[in-house]
Amino acid sequence: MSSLQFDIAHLLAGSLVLASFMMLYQDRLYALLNVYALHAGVLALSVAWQAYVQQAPHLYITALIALAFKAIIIPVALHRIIKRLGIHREIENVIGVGLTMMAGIGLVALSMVVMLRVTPGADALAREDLAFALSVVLLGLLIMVTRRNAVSQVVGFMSLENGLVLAATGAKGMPLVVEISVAFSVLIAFIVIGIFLFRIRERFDSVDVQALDRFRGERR
Amino acid sequence: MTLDALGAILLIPTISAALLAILPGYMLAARLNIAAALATFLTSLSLFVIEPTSGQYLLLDDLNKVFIVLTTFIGFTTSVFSASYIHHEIETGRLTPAFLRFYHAMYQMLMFAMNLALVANNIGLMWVAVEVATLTTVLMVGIYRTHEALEAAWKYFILGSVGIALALFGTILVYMAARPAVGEGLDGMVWTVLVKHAAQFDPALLNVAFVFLLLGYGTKVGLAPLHAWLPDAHAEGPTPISAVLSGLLLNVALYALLRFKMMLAVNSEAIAPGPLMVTMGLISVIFAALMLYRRRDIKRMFAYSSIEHMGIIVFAFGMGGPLANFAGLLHMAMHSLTKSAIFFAVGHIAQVKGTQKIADIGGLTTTNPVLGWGLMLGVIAIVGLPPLGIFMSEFLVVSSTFARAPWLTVILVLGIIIALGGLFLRVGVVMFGEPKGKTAPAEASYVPMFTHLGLVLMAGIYLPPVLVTGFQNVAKLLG
Amino acid sequence: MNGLRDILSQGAQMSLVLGLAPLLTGFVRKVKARLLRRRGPPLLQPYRDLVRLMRKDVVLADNASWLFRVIPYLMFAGTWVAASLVPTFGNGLLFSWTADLIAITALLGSARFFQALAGMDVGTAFGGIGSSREVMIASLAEPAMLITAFSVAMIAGSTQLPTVAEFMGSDAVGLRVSLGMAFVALTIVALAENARIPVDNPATHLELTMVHEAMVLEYSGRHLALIDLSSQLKLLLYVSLIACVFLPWGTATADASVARLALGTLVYFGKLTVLGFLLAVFETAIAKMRVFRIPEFLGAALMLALLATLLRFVSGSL
Amino acid sequence: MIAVALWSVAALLALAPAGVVLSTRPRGSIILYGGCLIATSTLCVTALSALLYSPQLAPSAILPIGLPWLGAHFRLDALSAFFLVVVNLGGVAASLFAIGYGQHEDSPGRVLPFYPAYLAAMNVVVLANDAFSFLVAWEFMSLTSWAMVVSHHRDAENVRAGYVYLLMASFGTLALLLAFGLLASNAGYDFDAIRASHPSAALTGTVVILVLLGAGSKAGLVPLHAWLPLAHPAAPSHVSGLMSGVMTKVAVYGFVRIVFDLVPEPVWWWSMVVLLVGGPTATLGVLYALMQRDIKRVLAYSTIENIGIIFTGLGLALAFKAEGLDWVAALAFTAAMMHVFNHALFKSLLFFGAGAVLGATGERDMEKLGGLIHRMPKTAFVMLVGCVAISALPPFNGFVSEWLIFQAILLSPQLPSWGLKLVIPAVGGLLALAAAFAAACFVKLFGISFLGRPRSDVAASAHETDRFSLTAMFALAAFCLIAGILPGLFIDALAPVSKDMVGNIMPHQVGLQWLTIVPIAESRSSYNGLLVFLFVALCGTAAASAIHRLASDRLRRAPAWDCGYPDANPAIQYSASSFSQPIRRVFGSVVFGAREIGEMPPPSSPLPARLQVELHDRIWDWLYAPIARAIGFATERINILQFLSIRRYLTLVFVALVVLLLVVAL
Repeated sequence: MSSLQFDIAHLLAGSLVLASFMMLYQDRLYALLNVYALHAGVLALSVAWQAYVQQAPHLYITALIALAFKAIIIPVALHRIIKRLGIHREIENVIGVGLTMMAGIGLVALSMVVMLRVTPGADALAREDLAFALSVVLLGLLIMVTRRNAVSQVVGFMSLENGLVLAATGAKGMPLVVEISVAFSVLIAFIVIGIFLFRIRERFDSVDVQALDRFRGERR
Repeated sequence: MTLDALGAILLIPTISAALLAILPGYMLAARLNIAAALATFLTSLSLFVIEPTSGQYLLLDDLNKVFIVLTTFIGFTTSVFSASYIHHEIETGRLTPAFLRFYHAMYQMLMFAMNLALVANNIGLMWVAVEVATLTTVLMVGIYRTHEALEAAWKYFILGSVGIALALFGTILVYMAARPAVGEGLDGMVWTVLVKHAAQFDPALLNVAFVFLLLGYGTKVGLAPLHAWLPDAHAEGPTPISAVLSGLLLNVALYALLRFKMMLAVNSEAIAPGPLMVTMGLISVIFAALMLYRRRDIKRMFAYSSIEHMGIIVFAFGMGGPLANFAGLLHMAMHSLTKSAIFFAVGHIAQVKGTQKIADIGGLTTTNPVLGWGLMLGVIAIVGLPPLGIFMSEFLVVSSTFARAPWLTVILVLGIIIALGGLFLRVGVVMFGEPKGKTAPAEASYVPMFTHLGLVLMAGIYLPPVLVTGFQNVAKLLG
Repeated sequence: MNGLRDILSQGAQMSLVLGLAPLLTGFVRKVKARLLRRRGPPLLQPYRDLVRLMRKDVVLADNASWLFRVIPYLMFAGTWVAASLVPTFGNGLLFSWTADLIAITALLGSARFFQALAGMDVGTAFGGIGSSREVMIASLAEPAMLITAFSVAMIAGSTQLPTVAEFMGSDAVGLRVSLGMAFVALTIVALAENARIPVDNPATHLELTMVHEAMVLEYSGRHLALIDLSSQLKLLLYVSLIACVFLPWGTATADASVARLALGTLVYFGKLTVLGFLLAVFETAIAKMRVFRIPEFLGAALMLALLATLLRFVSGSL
Repeated sequence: MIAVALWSVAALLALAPAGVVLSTRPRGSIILYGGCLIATSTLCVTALSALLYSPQLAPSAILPIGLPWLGAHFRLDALSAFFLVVVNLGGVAASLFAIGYGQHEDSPGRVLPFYPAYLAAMNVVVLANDAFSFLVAWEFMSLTSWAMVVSHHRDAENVRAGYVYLLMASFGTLALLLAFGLLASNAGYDFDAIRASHPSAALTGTVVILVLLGAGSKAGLVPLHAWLPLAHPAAPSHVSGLMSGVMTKVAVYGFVRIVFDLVPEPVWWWSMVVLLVGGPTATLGVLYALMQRDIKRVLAYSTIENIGIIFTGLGLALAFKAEGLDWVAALAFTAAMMHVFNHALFKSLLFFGAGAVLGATGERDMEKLGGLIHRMPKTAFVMLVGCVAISALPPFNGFVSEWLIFQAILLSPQLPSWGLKLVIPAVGGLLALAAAFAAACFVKLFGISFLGRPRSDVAASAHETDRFSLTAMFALAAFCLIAGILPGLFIDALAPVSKDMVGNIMPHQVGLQWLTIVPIAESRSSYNGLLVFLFVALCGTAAASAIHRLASDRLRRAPAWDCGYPDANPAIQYSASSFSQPIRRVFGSVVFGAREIGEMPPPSSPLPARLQVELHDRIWDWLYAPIARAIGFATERINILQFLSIRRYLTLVFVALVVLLLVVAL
């Protein structure tokens, strides 16, 4: 492929990582949701670009899903839920943002190291893509483990999953990509519905506030 | 794809799931459930007679043949057990018919998913199957709608999803690694093709891929420190599901892991997966063994023992070598049979005594001799005492690895004996001494439990050659 | 002919020890009395006592069992056999190989075993005291005895008393430190085993100090006579044991001429006199010790004996 | 021949499920024990003929069970034959005893099914010729006996005993498993292959240590003995007899089979280890026994003592074998084997006697017994025989084997290595101590529980036990005497065994004049139990008749004299603990950390004076308790992981991922 195509793909993937970083230092829920919408948008763009580059029309569907479902529906739904359940607007971090950012940078470096050891046999785009995708995944996990707040944890998971889709689309000619992205959307829908059903205000740990300090079937 | 036995064992559960979803009346549903499971089991038995040809999507080889039969068999016995179990649940009103309809449908869905995971020849398909299995079990774990149940389900759900995500990433990496060698498109995910060309794959990519797969599927296997969902899911869900979880789902996940290990075994430059697996296995064994001591909930205790055994198995495969691999496979089979039998017994006991708290159960061998001694036999089997099957596998694991890696094996042995201490410490309270709790006679179906235990006993004394040859072939492939 | 002679000499040996035992006791008593400036009982008093006791009725405690009545005979027989197996005037008698030093010790052990049982049979407090103290003493004295036997046997290369005696008689021995220790140990054991001062006082009937007497408190008549006789035999046994191991000179061999045998007998009498005298002197010179000092006393014997066996290598390797 | 053996074992195994049914029938126990009696006697006869007439034949068989590619190998060589005799002699006696004794078993369902399986397991251990069958049978033996240990499960003590027992048993099995793992690493699991292989010295050294751990924990070597005095008394008495008299011997068999047979030429330091374990085991075991007041516990501890003696003998055999003095090795080994046989006899006898007492009075505590010789004369008689025999007193069998071991010890100067030269006499001293203590211990056991006056109503109203039990006990007693006065026969019978194991035999005994036994040379040492017995008997009877004829045979009954102040109250008698008080004073503070707390009220006050004694099993305090504490601590700490929040669990996953990625990346 031409270098231009490559650069654009590269740019998009890179900006996805950037978006992850932005999510990492948000401390307001709404802002976080907006950034996530942006994240999903960028993903949709890069997927679409991959579809165009690889002449793989089915990828457009994935892109569409990403755009419609993740960039629009989910954030809106979450906005609603937050309002409905009256969840705190600010996010409690476990460790300070600064430290989190440092950790994030470390993770990105790690993923680069891991991926660049791969022999250039696999074409450059794939390698770059994978490197970025891996860092997005790791950052997503980092968000999940550094936020005490249920919704932000969900958002972290969704960004992680974006990374997966990025990787999947980056893998040229990979079958079942669409199915997988659909399956994942279903999964996420489940989670969101779960949050709504189980009235999860604060954390994953317990299904409602009263149950926060219930014993887990084991305390004496 | 023409409908052969492989297709059938996928089709029967799907159809019956659909039927059960619409069918009112739980008695009938339970019967249909049994019938469907039986049909699946019989079809799977036919695999030994006529071997269907493996296609791009489905395959049959020595590795999965035995496990398909095992899975369908335990699926069948568990459905029998579940019939008498839910009967009691309805009477005590813990479940409503509406939930039961859902329950039965989900049960067949789960069967379908696990069979698919076993026969899938496409790593993508396998991944989807495992995800479906997870989701269905999540729904069933939460079925009692108590705080603990919902929480357990939720925990399972979240950790499981992360696991799924990691596994998918690993799968993608495998595809990436394979693409240069086998070209783009579907072939890049067909397992048989992959394993044929695995020698030329990029080792570095494979390594990263294996890390993700190990963690992803390892979460399902319940290896420490990824185990967190397992004990609660076992403890809070309905007992038939605990039986299926311990007996089958863990195996299926482990099976998926094995498939990839075979791939790595072919590729010489790739890091040996051994050390990673051995480490995680030992951690799981020691951790679970120590966790056994402070348990108060009998189902949760046996869940931890499942973790321990998964650790032993992963250790065996990690050490590799024909004997250890053989032992690992044997241990998988034996553990499924034994552990599900134990959960059958525990389920009935919990119903008779009306509690799962160990402290409130006592003197079982006096009040309910059959149940009591049944569970006793199960526990004797699970801690690896002769003449039952697990003793044989543990004998092979330890004796074949000690000369190679003395200290590792000593750690394993320590874990085994600590676990034995923990289990008997608790079970002694349940079995002996003055009777405690309700002493109603159990209206239980003993057949499944004793069938399993009988099989385990037989395996401990005499292994049928067909099993042996199959396992030995696989053991060679596993390297 | 020869066989007959052997049997005769063996029989002579048995009757000799049986006949001499009370005399030795009487002799020791006499000497002790003299040392204390008393006239003391006549030499033959023990015989008189025995005969008198024999004639008396047996007064048996109500709940005494059959065992209680059998034990005196068992004790007597065991001790007598043991005593007659120790070479006295002659070596290598017909049956001398029946039991070696270890077996002799064990025979005495069984005698004591039954004696201790007898002490507990009637179910009185004193019997219990006696038995429990007796087994405590024995549990130290017997090992000391055995280990002494070991050291002697390791030096002589045999546990057969005749062989030992021959070896000791020969000049292959030389003076060895381990032998000296063994001798001291054996003496201490002998004192303890025969309930002599300082371990026990055969003359006392002070309840709290007696050991041996407490055990036989319930015995009377012929039973008591047998028990006394067997303890006298025991004393004779130990004396002649010490004699044959540590003063082995002058004992005749089995196939020696009658005159030689007679000489051997005389020599033997001589040894008995000397050792008996020494015993009496020792007993008058020393005081009885508290019961719980005894273990230390015997422990010393044990240590000495063990040291003797170990030092044997040192001197042996010289 | 081996076919007969295997069929009888199969019959026993078949009896096990039958036991479940029979336990519900009224006279079921009789049928079951009768069946066991037949099967074991068949085995016994088979093994005996194998040992006496065709020891070098060593027939073998392979069954298509067990490890699929290996099959189950069985072999009946001289060693197996000898131990089969021991096992099944015990089995016959126990079954016969149990025909009577088993009838007042309150929960037969918990004993009957396991008893035949237990017998079968012990037989299979002795017959097995490959690692897998050996270990299966070995652990199955522990399992079935465990089931019978917890048969009286309402007593929490028994359940605890069973727990400790099973734990230690599995520890032993795993140790053996590791040993076999080493041996199998270059030869496979078949014993013949292992024999043929030539492993390195370091490897065999490790194997010997592991085997000492494994077999030793089953046999009850100090410090691995802790379970034994708990478990053996807890089982029904005939099973206790089997466990103490026979199963410990099976453990000895395991040790001999591996260390003398499977691994090549020994190294001298092995024997050092064995001796340094065996001697102290003997002395400590009997010291503990001396301090107990529960009859069956006394017997259990004395088992530890005898195991110590046996292992000392084996250690000597190893030493002499390693230094090439195989004729002495033969002596020591034969002595050890004879002691195996003898101990099986009298320990079973004593446990049966204890069982009879338990059945008659319901008491195991000596302090509640007394005077039984009047109410159970026959039992008392056989118990007396057993006590004399186990105290190693002539003319019974216990003395012969100890005498032989002493003879072997006396040959230690011949050894080149100085370590052994100095250690062996010391060990001999320990054995001598042990023998003396044993005498004291059994004077106490018999004197307190059978002599004197009854200390409780149950003891006063006891009654003689049943025919079958008496038959069994009298048979064993007779064997004790025969083995004591005709040891030559047994020594010669053991010749093929020692030929196989140490490569040489003791001089041929039968046919020497007067049936004397002469271990090395007449001039060195000889013993003639027969003559000693005859002499004692003759002198005794002669004296008796002479006195009765010449002097007087009159006899009056009167109240006890007791220095003038007899007391009617039986409590005045010496009790078990007061009897052992002097020895406790001497050794207790060192060995048990014994403390006597006495409270003497002032002269005026009516309060009774009290004395209570604290004994500690130092080994338990120093070895087992710390382990238990460590486990408790670890579990406490790690248990937190059950209560984390999902986020923390996710963190675990995350950390694991990062770590693994780092591993791969670097």
